[in-house]
Amino acid sequence: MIKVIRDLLRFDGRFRAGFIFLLLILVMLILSWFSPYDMGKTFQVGMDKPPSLKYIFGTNTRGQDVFYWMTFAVRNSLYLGIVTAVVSRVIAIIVGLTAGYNGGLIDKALMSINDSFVVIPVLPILILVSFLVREHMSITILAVFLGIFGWSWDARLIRSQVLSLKERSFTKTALYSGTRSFRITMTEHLPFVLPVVFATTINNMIWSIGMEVTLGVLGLSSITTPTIGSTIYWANSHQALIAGIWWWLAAPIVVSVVLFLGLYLVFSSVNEYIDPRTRLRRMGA
Amino acid sequence: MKKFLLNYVLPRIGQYIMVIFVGVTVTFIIPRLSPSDPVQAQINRTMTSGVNYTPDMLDDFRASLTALYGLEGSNWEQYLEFWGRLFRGDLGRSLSSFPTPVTELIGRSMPWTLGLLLTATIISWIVGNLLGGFSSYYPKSKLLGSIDVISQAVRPIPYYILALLLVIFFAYIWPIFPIRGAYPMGMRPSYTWKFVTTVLYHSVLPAFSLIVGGVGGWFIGMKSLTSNIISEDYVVYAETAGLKQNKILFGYVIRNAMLPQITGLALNLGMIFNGAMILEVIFTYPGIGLLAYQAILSTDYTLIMGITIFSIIGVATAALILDLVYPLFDPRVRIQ
Amino acid sequence: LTGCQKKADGAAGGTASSANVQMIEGANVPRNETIILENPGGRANPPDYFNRWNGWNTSFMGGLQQLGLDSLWFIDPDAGIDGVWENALASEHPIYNKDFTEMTIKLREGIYWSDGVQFTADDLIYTIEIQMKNPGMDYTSRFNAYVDRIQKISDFEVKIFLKQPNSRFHANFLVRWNACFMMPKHIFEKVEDVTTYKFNPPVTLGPYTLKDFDPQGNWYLWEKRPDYQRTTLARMGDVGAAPKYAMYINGGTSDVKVMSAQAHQLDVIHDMAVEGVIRLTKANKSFKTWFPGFPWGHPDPTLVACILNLEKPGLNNKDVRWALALALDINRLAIASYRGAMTISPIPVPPTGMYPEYYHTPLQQWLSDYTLDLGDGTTFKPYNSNAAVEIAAKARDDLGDIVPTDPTAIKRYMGEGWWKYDVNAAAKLMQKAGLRKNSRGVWEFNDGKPFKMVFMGQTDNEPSQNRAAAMVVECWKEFGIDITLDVRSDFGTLAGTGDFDGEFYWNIETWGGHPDLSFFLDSFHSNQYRGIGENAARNVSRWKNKRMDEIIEACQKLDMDDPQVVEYGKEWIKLAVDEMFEIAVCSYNVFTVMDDTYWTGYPSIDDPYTDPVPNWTNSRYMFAKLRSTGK
Amino acid sequence: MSAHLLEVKHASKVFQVGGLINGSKLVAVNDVSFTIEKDRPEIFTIAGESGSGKTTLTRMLLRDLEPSSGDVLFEGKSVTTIRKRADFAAFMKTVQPVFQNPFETFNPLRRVEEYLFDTAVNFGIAKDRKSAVEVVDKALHSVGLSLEELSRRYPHELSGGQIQRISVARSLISHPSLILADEPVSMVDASLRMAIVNLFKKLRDEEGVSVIYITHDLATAYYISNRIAIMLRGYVVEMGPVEAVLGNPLHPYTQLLKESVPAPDPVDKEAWAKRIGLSTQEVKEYGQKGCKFASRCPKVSDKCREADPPDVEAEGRTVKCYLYGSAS
Amino acid sequence: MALLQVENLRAYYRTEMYGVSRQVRAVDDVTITLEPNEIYGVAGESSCGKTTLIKVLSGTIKPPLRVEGGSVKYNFKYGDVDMSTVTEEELRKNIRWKEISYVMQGSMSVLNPVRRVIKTFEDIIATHEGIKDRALFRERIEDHVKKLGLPPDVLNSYPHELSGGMKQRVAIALATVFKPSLIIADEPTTALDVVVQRGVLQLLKEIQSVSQNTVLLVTHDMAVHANVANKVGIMYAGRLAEEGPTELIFKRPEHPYTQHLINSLPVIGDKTGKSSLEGTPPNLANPPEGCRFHPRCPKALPICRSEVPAMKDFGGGHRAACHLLQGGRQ
Ligand SMILES: Nc1ncnc2c1ncn2[C@@H]1O[C@H](COP(=O)(O)OP(=O)(O)OP(=O)(O)O)[C@@H](O)[C@H]1O
Ligand SMILES: Nc1ncnc2c1ncn2[C@@H]1O[C@H](COP(=O)(O)OP(=O)(O)OP(=O)(O)O)[C@@H](O)[C@H]1O
Ligand SMILES: [Mg+2]
Ligand SMILES: [Mg+2]
Repeated sequence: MIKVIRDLLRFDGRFRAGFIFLLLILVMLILSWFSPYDMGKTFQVGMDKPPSLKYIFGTNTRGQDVFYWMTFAVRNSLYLGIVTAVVSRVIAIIVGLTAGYNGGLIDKALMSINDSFVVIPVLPILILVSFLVREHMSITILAVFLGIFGWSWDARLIRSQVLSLKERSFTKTALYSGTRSFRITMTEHLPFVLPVVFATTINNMIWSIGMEVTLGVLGLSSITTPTIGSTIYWANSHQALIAGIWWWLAAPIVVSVVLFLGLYLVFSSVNEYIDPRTRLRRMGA
Repeated sequence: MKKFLLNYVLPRIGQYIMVIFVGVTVTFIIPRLSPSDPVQAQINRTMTSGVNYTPDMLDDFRASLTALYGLEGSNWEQYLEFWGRLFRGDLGRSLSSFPTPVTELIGRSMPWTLGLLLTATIISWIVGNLLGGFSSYYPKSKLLGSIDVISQAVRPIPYYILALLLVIFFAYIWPIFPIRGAYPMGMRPSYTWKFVTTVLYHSVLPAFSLIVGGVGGWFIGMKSLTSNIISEDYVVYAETAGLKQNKILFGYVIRNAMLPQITGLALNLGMIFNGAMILEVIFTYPGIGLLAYQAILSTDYTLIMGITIFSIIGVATAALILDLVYPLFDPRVRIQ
Repeated sequence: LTGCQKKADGAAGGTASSANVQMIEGANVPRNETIILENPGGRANPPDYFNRWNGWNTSFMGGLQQLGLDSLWFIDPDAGIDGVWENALASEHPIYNKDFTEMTIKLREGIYWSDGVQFTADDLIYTIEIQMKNPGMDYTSRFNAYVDRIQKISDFEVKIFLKQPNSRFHANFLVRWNACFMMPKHIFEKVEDVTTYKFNPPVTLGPYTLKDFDPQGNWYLWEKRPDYQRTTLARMGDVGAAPKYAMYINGGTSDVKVMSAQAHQLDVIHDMAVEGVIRLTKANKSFKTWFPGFPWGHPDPTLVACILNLEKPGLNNKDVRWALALALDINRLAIASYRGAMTISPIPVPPTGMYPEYYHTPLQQWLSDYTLDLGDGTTFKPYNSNAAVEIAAKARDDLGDIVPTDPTAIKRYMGEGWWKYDVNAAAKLMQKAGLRKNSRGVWEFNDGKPFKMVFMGQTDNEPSQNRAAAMVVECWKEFGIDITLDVRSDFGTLAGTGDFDGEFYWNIETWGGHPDLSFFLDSFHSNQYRGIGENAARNVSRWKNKRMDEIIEACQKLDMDDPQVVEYGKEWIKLAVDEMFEIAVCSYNVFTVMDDTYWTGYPSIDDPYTDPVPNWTNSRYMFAKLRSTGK
Repeated sequence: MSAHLLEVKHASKVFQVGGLINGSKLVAVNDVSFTIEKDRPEIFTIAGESGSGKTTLTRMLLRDLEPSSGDVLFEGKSVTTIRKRADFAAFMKTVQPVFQNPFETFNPLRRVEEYLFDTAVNFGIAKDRKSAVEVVDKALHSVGLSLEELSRRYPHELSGGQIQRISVARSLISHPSLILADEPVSMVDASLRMAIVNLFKKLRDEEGVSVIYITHDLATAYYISNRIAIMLRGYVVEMGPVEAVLGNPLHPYTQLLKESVPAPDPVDKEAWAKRIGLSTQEVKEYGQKGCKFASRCPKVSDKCREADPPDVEAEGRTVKCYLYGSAS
Repeated sequence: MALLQVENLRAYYRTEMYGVSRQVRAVDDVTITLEPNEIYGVAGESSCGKTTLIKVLSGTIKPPLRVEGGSVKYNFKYGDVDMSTVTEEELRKNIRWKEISYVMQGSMSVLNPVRRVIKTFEDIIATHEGIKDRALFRERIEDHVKKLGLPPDVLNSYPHELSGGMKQRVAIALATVFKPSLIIADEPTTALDVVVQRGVLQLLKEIQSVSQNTVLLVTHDMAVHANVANKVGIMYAGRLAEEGPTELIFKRPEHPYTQHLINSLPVIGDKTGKSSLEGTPPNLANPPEGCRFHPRCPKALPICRSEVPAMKDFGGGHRAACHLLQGGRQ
């Protein structure tokens, strides 16, 4: 692991850039625990101060230090993205691998469920659900909900990969080595599927964070919790752009771009690194 | 042919029905779990429009609204009734715009959404796929390399901000496009050339925002798909045979990576129904998204449900049609 | 953003026609003969439904009620052109018999429908009777509850016999922001089902007729009637000089509204966050507001308050409610929600229109003397008569010189005093009420039961109010209340049935220009009390009080104009403050911005002839005063 | 217990092929029967043209595919009735495959030795990984390798010949009585081919393991096997001792096949260079009535086109042709 | 005049990934000459560099492959071409397919799976000549495939509808549409059964004898060379071990490796034990010093370990590189 990172840092400019980006985000994340301000409170600092050395991202109309607010926002949004990604990945992997490997009725049943999830539009359902859970709508609940709705497409991808993997000889070798099907999927197929899983993780995170933003813009997420969505909600409700407080909206842009560009650069170079094909090429097979 | 019907078409249609059944049922159940009751919502709406009621009058009002909305009877009865109406193509009446049928509201907004979003989605699909194909075919190109990074950088920008920035830049600071709407306030839709061009002009900015925001996703999908294909024998062979790069790129590389992207496109149509919300709100575009937004703000369940069901049926049908014509696209698709 | 606005002016404004007259693109009406107003209803759905008499109609704010319909009387939230209570279709105020069981209405002659048919008593009678007959219409239940029979005395005189005494029955025809409008009998009587009838195109009684509208519901274009002299507005001024056309449009998001206004494509913005107003008034002198500067907005005769559910444990105790009031920092609340541009009120009537004169000022002394027993043997005078001045000082920090320093100006614009922010006194009251702070610093009942609150704010077009709600939650959380903010669009629905703890909203509305409180007070009578689960109409706090019932009943026996009404009103206010059934905060400030570029003569605090808020029916009076700038 | 180790009884496999719309049936394996005796270990070669159903047949033997009709009995029990995992494990313990492409046999992302240990542990040959070392090493020794030189190696770090031998070693761990090797040498070089083929020979002679050897390389088939079956379009057209069948082929297809084997000697190229017609209608031929070779057969007669020829015993073998036996 | 002269060609794969650099010496110091109108067979074990050699000869050099030294010179009808200086454009326009065509290893998968076969023909012809008249074009292609004994309806098929042998023959048909001077066939018959292999090779041979061009045939199947090639080159680990007319190679193999190859070939009717060569082919990233065959050579001398043997000529075009050999006809 450390060797991989070292190699990539040394030899891959994209990875280096991405790594630095993620490091910045990590620093922000960590700073959130050392924030001098309580983000539940307003008017802690002067209003509408443009970015300066003292206030890197300026201050907002609510009298909050936008930088520190963003440290929390990143933390929460990232948490949302990661939980969603993990939940949906776990479901996608299990469903994809099971359906692909077992085939037959199991496959049919799982794919029907899968397809239902594919066609159900998430936003209206999410909004109805947010009416339902009311003040209990926390980031975790939202994340789990999005996770439950966000796996179907990836499961399909994984399944189609497994369908072809299962025809390859090494699967049969494993089978005739007496390996149980669960282990076959885990040890033989999972490594091939992981690059797909990784590649779609970013999509999934962008999607879930974007959903939260949409809910936030509509005011339906928990707006007292700092997230990228609630940042936009508050900036919007204070007409930040019109009022010329551009840094209030620039902050979430900068942070999301840095975060996702970092993830993209790192993931894509790690993916290249671990992708069986490149890995084989590198090892010279 | 008969085999094809029996082994492929019928099960696929069965699955289609199943999917719609599940989707519609979910859509029926969820609002009914909600604490907010549509009759109460309407009463509230009426009260805020300045009419003073006593609670007794409200009880009366309530009874008459319940009857009007068809909310009498047990949930089970309503559910059956709901299906009955659905089969007649009736999605009920909007609660906030009573007594207008939901289908009428959807029908009025749908052409706009379809026109704008379908076009923009298809354009961003085409552009994203082309760029993605190009970028894995010419991995050395600096230009494509930066497009790669830029497209990925734009992707996470919350759409709301992206669209707002575009409006501010291109309609306010440098006012070359209108600020909002699908056509100017005061103009009446008609089938004239002038109206059509006006509508096109008005759609440039929203479409552009969608395209800018949407290209990245297709780009990355295509890039990863084609990166497998460029090392396939038939591509190497075509190169060896001296085919022009364009020919190889389009006829060999992109063409073979197209299928999953086509499926993706079909499923993405769902976005047309819900992802458009922010867009239409910002641009005051008279489509389904704005309708849904209003439905949400006024807790108009029948309308929300109607839009959801419409979306489910729309996407499921798109996917069904696609699956049925799939064999025509790709000669390799077979059944076991 | 400044500096670029010049370019914006021409580009999107419209195209010049050959006669060098700016035409509104598409609409084909000259820009300088048209006033463009925001329809706060947004996109109308369905747009072609002009039957205002059904509860579900949502498209009436696109000019229909402002310009197309008319009723018997108007009451102005402000001073009015010709007094507060104006006779519109009626020629005199209502004439009641002694015991308020009969009401006689005399109608004005010479008023015509836009199709040339004269308005007569038949229309009035028809309007009442058809609604009584058709359940589900706006006034069905109210007319059925009171109207016994109607007697047509002449073509222009009607007598209504009531089932029970009601000194405020005329309120049904007294337009505050709307009322029961007259229906054209000659149109509706030909219709089979009046409840589903669209009334498209509407035959109007008001000064304008519908010229065109957007099938997508985004705009309505009204044209002045050539026979505007035959409408009630003609009396009020030179309607001939009024805009020939009025276009009500869906304004879009706040940002878009500001941008369109700067491009002079929108003459009257209904409301937005205060920042938009600051932006516009700074950018261009042509933008006018109700107050000439800070605090800009027009204070609606509506009171915004922290409404509490008195059925909930803890909240059913008046000491807790008082504690919550004292735990609110009005300074921060004002800055957070309106950047200080708030018109505060410690008492549950709005500090607007004529009300300060009737109630706020006379009660100052009483407020200052008001004393609370803190339960530990000490007492506390909660009133801070200097609150508005303090807020103004805070606002100056942020906004600078535009905030007045003169105490009289402040008093006129922002109200006077409010409750002290004193968490110690508040804590004592909590203890008095049987609560204690636990180890986490959170209030709980002495028996260990948690004291939790969910406080609702609203999502939709009122950002300022939600900003305030968030601040309320912040203050109370600081005080140690276990509270969460729940922002939702269906909060009203939940509050109606009592499924809530607290909300930041308005439930007290008054006539504005007239001191009579019956407009909201009647609904606080215990015979209208409803428990949790039932619809409580206006009294969502579910406050019951014997003395209050007596006051209400006494008022009902008085004529609306009887001076005694004000005295009862004061008594009620004292009772309400003592009980602190809800925490009154401020008036509902509507940040209406009016553009002087094409039209002038908008109402303002200096010429408060009507309410500028463009969705109010009263805003028709603007049309009697608006004049072209000649541009 | 039956004396037959393996008994294939009229096994057939039908596939649905072609486009969705105009698909057709394809009989990939058509009524194939043969047996392998328990106490007489042998190398049984299946050869024939590409696509004649050889792989399909082995897949049925491995229970990877279910026969459309007919049956495959292993030690007297039908393999299709194996349902329980334990039964399947017992079956796999005695029947093991060796695959064609050495680089596909093992997951490129896993170490090769893992498979050997897995096999040893899963089939209960060794209790755990530690005690499996000995078993694995022994198996590797029998193919001329050692655990030492293989440990921690990935497939791509080994040569094709090595992997193929490891693949054989893996199949030996569970002490099978039958090894199914589908073109085990087609991907390895001429010089390594002999090494693997010799290994099979050794297994049969020293360990008593029977091998079903599928190949296009008739020379090695002749070299090591006892019996051979020639397949054509799903049918076994000729089957018998390898010396008989290849030494003196009776079926016209076998004759063509033998004649087409290029002699590694540039002197007599004439026979090989004789122009032959190639079938162009592969898929269609599956559906055609009668003998599948009829369209190309130099000795074709009318009845060949009408009905399948019967299996005839002639000159110590079975041949599916009207030219021989009583049918002629 | 020779069609192709390759002198001391060295082509290496240089890879640099995450700090690990490797140099695979896939073609090392190879000198061969191809005459017009001959079939030159290249034999050798898997990964000894056969395909790499072909890549260089056909000018399809892509990183990580790099030509490190030596020269490749053609002498086409239309002019002389030095592959080290030729431009990509010229290659594409005048040489690819018009002068050199290529039947790739694993031609089974060279056809675009989503296009009908005719389309691939169309693509190639359109690139090099342009298609003016569609009907004429179709006629021409049909003619062409008919001549090769293929039914014209293969043109309307999708690749997956064709059998392996058929695809291989389509690949040959594709390679011969322009009657190029050199046809390079890389393992054209692997994975085919012997009957089909025979048919395919016969076809190739026939095309050669009709159009009198040169065929470079790569396969590790010695028996195929015996029957098809005029001249055979034996490669071992990136180097040419021996080269000569087919008869001589089979009758009198000089190099111990060639000897082993020829002797271990089984023959039908012969059941006597054949031995196999011990050891495995060397890793070209790190080839043995001296003669690359020495670790497996039964007759290795000490000198073999340190010195690269020189090519020795035995007359009649027969050459071999081995320290044991003296050169000249023994
Ligand atoms: N799963 C399948 N679905 C449809 N057809 C199949 C399937 N598997 C094999 N076939 C067809 O069955 C026929 C026999 O195939 P099989 O692989 O058994 O032949 P083979 O003798 O092993 O050929 P080769 O020598 O090329 O390996 C072929 O035409 C093949 O296309
Ligand atoms: N792209 C590449 N990068 C690095 N090394 C490579 C690459 N391609 C081939 N090689 C190495 O070059 C050597 C020669 O490969 P080449 O393909 O020329 O062999 P070959 O003789 O054609 O083998 P085969 O008979 O398997 O086709 C091999 O060791 C191979 O691993
Ligand atoms: Mg096979
Ligand atoms: Mg090769």
